Amino acid sequence: MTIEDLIAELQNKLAELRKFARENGRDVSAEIAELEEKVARISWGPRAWEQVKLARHPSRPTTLDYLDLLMDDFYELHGDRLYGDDKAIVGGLAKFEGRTVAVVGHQKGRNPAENHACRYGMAGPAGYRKAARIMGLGDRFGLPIITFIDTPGAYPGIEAEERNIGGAIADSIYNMLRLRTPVVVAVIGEGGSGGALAIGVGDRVLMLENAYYSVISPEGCAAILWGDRGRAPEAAAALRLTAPDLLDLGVIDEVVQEPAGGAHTAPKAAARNLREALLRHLDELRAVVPGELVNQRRRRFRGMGICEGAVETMRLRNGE
Amino acid sequence: MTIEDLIAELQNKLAELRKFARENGRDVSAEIAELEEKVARISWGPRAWEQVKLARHPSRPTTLDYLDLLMDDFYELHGDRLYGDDKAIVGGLAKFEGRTVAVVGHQKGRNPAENHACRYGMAGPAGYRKAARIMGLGDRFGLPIITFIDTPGAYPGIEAEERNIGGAIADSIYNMLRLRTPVVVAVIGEGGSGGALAIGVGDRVLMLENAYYSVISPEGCAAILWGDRGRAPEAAAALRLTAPDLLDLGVIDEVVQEPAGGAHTAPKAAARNLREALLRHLDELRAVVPGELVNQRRRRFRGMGICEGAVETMRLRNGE
Amino acid sequence: MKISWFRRQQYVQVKLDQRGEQGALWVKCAGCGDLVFRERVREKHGVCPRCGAYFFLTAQERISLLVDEDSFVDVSRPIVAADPLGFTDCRPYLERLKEAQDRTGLPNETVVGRARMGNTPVVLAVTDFRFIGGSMGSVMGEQLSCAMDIAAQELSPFVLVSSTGGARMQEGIFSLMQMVKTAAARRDLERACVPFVSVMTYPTTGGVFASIASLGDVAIAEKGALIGFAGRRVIEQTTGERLPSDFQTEAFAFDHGIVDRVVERTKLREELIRVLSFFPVGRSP
Amino acid sequence: MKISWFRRQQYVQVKLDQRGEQGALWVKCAGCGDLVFRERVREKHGVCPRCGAYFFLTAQERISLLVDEDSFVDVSRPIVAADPLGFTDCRPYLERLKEAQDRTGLPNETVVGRARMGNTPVVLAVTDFRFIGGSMGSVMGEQLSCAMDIAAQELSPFVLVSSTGGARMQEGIFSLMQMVKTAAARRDLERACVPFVSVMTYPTTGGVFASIASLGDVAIAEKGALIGFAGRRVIEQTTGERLPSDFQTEAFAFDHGIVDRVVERTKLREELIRVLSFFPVGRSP
Ligand SMILES: [Zn+2]
Ligand SMILES: [Zn+2]
Repeated sequence: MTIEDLIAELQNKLAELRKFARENGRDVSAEIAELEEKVARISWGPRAWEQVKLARHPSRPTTLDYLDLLMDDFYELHGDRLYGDDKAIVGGLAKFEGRTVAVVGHQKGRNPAENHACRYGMAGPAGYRKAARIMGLGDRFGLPIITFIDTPGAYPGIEAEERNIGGAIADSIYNMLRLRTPVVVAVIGEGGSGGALAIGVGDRVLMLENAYYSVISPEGCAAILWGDRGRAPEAAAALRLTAPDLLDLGVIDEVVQEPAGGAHTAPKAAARNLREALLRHLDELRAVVPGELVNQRRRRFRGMGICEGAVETMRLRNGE
Repeated sequence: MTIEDLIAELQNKLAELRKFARENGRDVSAEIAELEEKVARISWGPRAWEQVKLARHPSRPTTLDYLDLLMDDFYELHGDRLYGDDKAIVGGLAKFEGRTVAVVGHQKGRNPAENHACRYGMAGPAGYRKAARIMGLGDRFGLPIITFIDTPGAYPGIEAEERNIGGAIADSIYNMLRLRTPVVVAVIGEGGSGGALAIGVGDRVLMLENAYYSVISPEGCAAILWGDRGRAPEAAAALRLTAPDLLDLGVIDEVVQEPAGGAHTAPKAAARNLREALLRHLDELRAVVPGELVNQRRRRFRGMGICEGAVETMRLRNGE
Repeated sequence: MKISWFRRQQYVQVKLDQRGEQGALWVKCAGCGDLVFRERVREKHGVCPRCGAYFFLTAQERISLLVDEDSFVDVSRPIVAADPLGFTDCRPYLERLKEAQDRTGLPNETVVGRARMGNTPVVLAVTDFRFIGGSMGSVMGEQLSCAMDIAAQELSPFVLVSSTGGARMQEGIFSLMQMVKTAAARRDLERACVPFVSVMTYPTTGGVFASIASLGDVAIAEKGALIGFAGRRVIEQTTGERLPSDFQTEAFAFDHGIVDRVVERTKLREELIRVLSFFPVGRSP
Repeated sequence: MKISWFRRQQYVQVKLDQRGEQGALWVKCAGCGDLVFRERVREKHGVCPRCGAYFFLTAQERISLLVDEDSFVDVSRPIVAADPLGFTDCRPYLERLKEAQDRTGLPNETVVGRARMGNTPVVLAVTDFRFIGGSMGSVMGEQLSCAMDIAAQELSPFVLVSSTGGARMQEGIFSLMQMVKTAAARRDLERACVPFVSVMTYPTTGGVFASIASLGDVAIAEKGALIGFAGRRVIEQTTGERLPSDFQTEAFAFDHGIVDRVVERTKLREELIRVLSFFPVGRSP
């Protein structure tokens, strides 16, 4: 039975219950409420899952597509100066609304050959070290930094572990906490786990409407917790990984609208919305002095987390 | 004919010439002066070459030997956090005369198995990146830094080039110019080229009496300029690579005496002399404020070089 | 700043539950396959008296392995995991939490406290793998961050002993964000010029490895540790690569420059005392 | 500070000696083996009109390839190499120097000047391989350092085009020390927030590669460049390894993350104009 079938069945049951109550004058409101909540919970699964599928749509605009659409010029820089150049992360200098910015983003590729070369945006240590280098360059020259997140996660491979992918992600996070220029992050597609977060430490974090951002892929979560990768839709719903969810949870700052049907149906419209949002946030951040930017960014992330207190419930935000 | 034979022959010729002059009352002072200069030049070859051979003596104390003799405790740190741990460079924290210092040095190994594992002190990128990491650690905690130079040069290999050995050396030099704590360098054996200099950017540079320090190995120089590696003794003399030479040229600050016969004949005596010199220089440097240390170090090396001016002869030292 | 929390002190709240899995007199060693007397294993700090294999240590056992006797003062904040997503898979997250609390006797997976090691005051944080895989959610992030704040404020070295599978996925995005939160606290530690020694044990993986555990001034791997980012199965499935036999072992981490040193469990205390002796705590350069 | 030198300006002192090796009407291309008309090669900035192979460029040719017409003002310091060691191998160093000066018409291997590229003021430094292999001695160190000082002071981007075999071994230890000297000057450039673009051509090796050439904000390899630290022969002799066919080529450097971009000679000028357009010169962050 598919989830759609299950929902249909539950809704039939609801209708019957209501009819029964009407015809027999019995109070079944408790039963009805319970069923309605169940329907809501289950039907959120497909909706979240739809978002995940949209976020992964093969025609969805990539970082390079947005750079084409948003930037007047993009000068790509390559290499980590240590061992290699990882095509799963692109970066360089770009001209955005008349100003130079440093940009870094995951790149999935725009056709099968590119997908393969880019490993579908799954970056390794060389990618994150290139990213840190480019952000460092931006920082030295006082350039605002824009990052684009679009990865299923860091590449899981032997070589990645040999080259200390864990340390590379940690260093990239640590590096971003040190940057003295404004950093705006845009989650444009998949925001997969530590591999996404490694370039996600921003003063502002924006998300496209159909992007997702999660600690683990729905499939991975379903495999571990449900013992069945097929339960990914339910995991997707449970993880609250959609843009509206994350706005609600206070982890992102803004949801950038996409054209109906998703960004791939009208990339220019999506880019237009993104441009407006980036510009607005960069303008706001320009007013903040560098030292204060670093403090605010540190406090922002110091404040993230929700615990239950023995004495009180704490909702930790904005550095307490 | 060996150089020794040549010198003997020239000295015979000199004696004959003097006898001839005495017996015949002729003025041959010009010829004699020329011959004497030639003897001096040629006999410096074996002397410089003896130094090089002493610097390479298989029993010569290594960095770890000096750490054993000089430090109350040495806590070795490993790894570049990027890919590997290069045994040709050792480093860590050590206790020197009651204070913690950060130490880094080339390590040649003390027996054939170690020699092999250490590649005779020929470090690769992982070694220089470990060195930079350890010096950075020392800098963060305000610890003085002592480096020990003892390498024929950076390791020439495919993997070293793949991992950007050139960039690693450049970065190490650049990193040392940034350190805000006192840096004392001791050339204890071979000071071979860029691979030596990479950890040689100090506020003070000391050299053991029989160490050498050169832009290129005598053999390499002889091969290129004389077309014959066998002319290494002459190249050694021409390069002026001995400790007294370099003191004379103003490139090092002090020659540390070795026991007669060389450091390997009495390592403890050598270490005693080195300890005294290190301590004295560190004491002097402790008085300098961090920012001023950086400036002085930068000026020291900015001032190195001797050119011929179109208008004047400049001897550039100490920042002009 | 909730300074008040920092002042709160109480003696070890870590209680070792004697029932359940901890109850049996004998325990089977995964190393030699023998049944060994549990009390003997405990005396030897979780090292098999027959073959030397390591058992998991509870947070309490780990602490008593490392600190000067009776020197540990628990300064963990009085917080427990919330369920910010209302997460339910086969079981509700809150139920799993309750079960973990009952089984371990711990309010959560992280224990932090002031202690002494060879008479040096330190702030020590330990994670307990039995508690939902020692995974990092908001509580761990907060406990570690507060521990680093105390260390920074009191100029005491910070020692973190990790035993964790990574992220607490039931807390979703909040779990992920703890990677940045702990890194941000570590930044304050750096600014205060206070040393941080990261000890990685079996296992130190996923999001904890890719954040705070990798940011130590010195990184020490316990012998037998598992250290890495991605899981073996994920790597095999994604790449079809055959993993080398030493993959993600402590030797692998050492050979690849990821940790400074590998230390046997029984020598870990002496190692920490030794490394801490080198740092001139609180000296601002 | 010898500010006076910085003010000294004179028009290009680079003279192209028409005699000797530069004299012949025809020149043999190493790429296609054909004899090609030298003037045609020169017009095409040293690119073979038959096969596209690159000829060595003189410093003057390199400059005229890159800068806006008539914009180059030589600000090289009036210094020539000394012989601080009294170095003699088969020939005295001073004799080699004299020969190189006569053959190239250059006082030394380094030419630095103010110029414009796409109307952007820059400080440009170029090394000439014909002059004792473009090797770095005290003169190159001083010229490059002074060039960086001017760039820092005038907030003009610094562009270095290297063509060098490495150290000037006849100057011994002084040659080695130029690696630090140039890095020290580069530090001042960084502090002034002035961009530095390093262009590596055939060859950029040895001590120059292992110092200033590797310290650019952006690193560009000319197509056909040779980039590396150790010489091929030394590597083969030391290790017995067989070198891959692309070893130390510009593609090798790119694949191993050593340079940002690879650019054809004819597009180098446009490339530099483009990259410089991104830097907000002199803005102090
Ligand atoms: Zn056993
Ligand atoms: Zn041709």
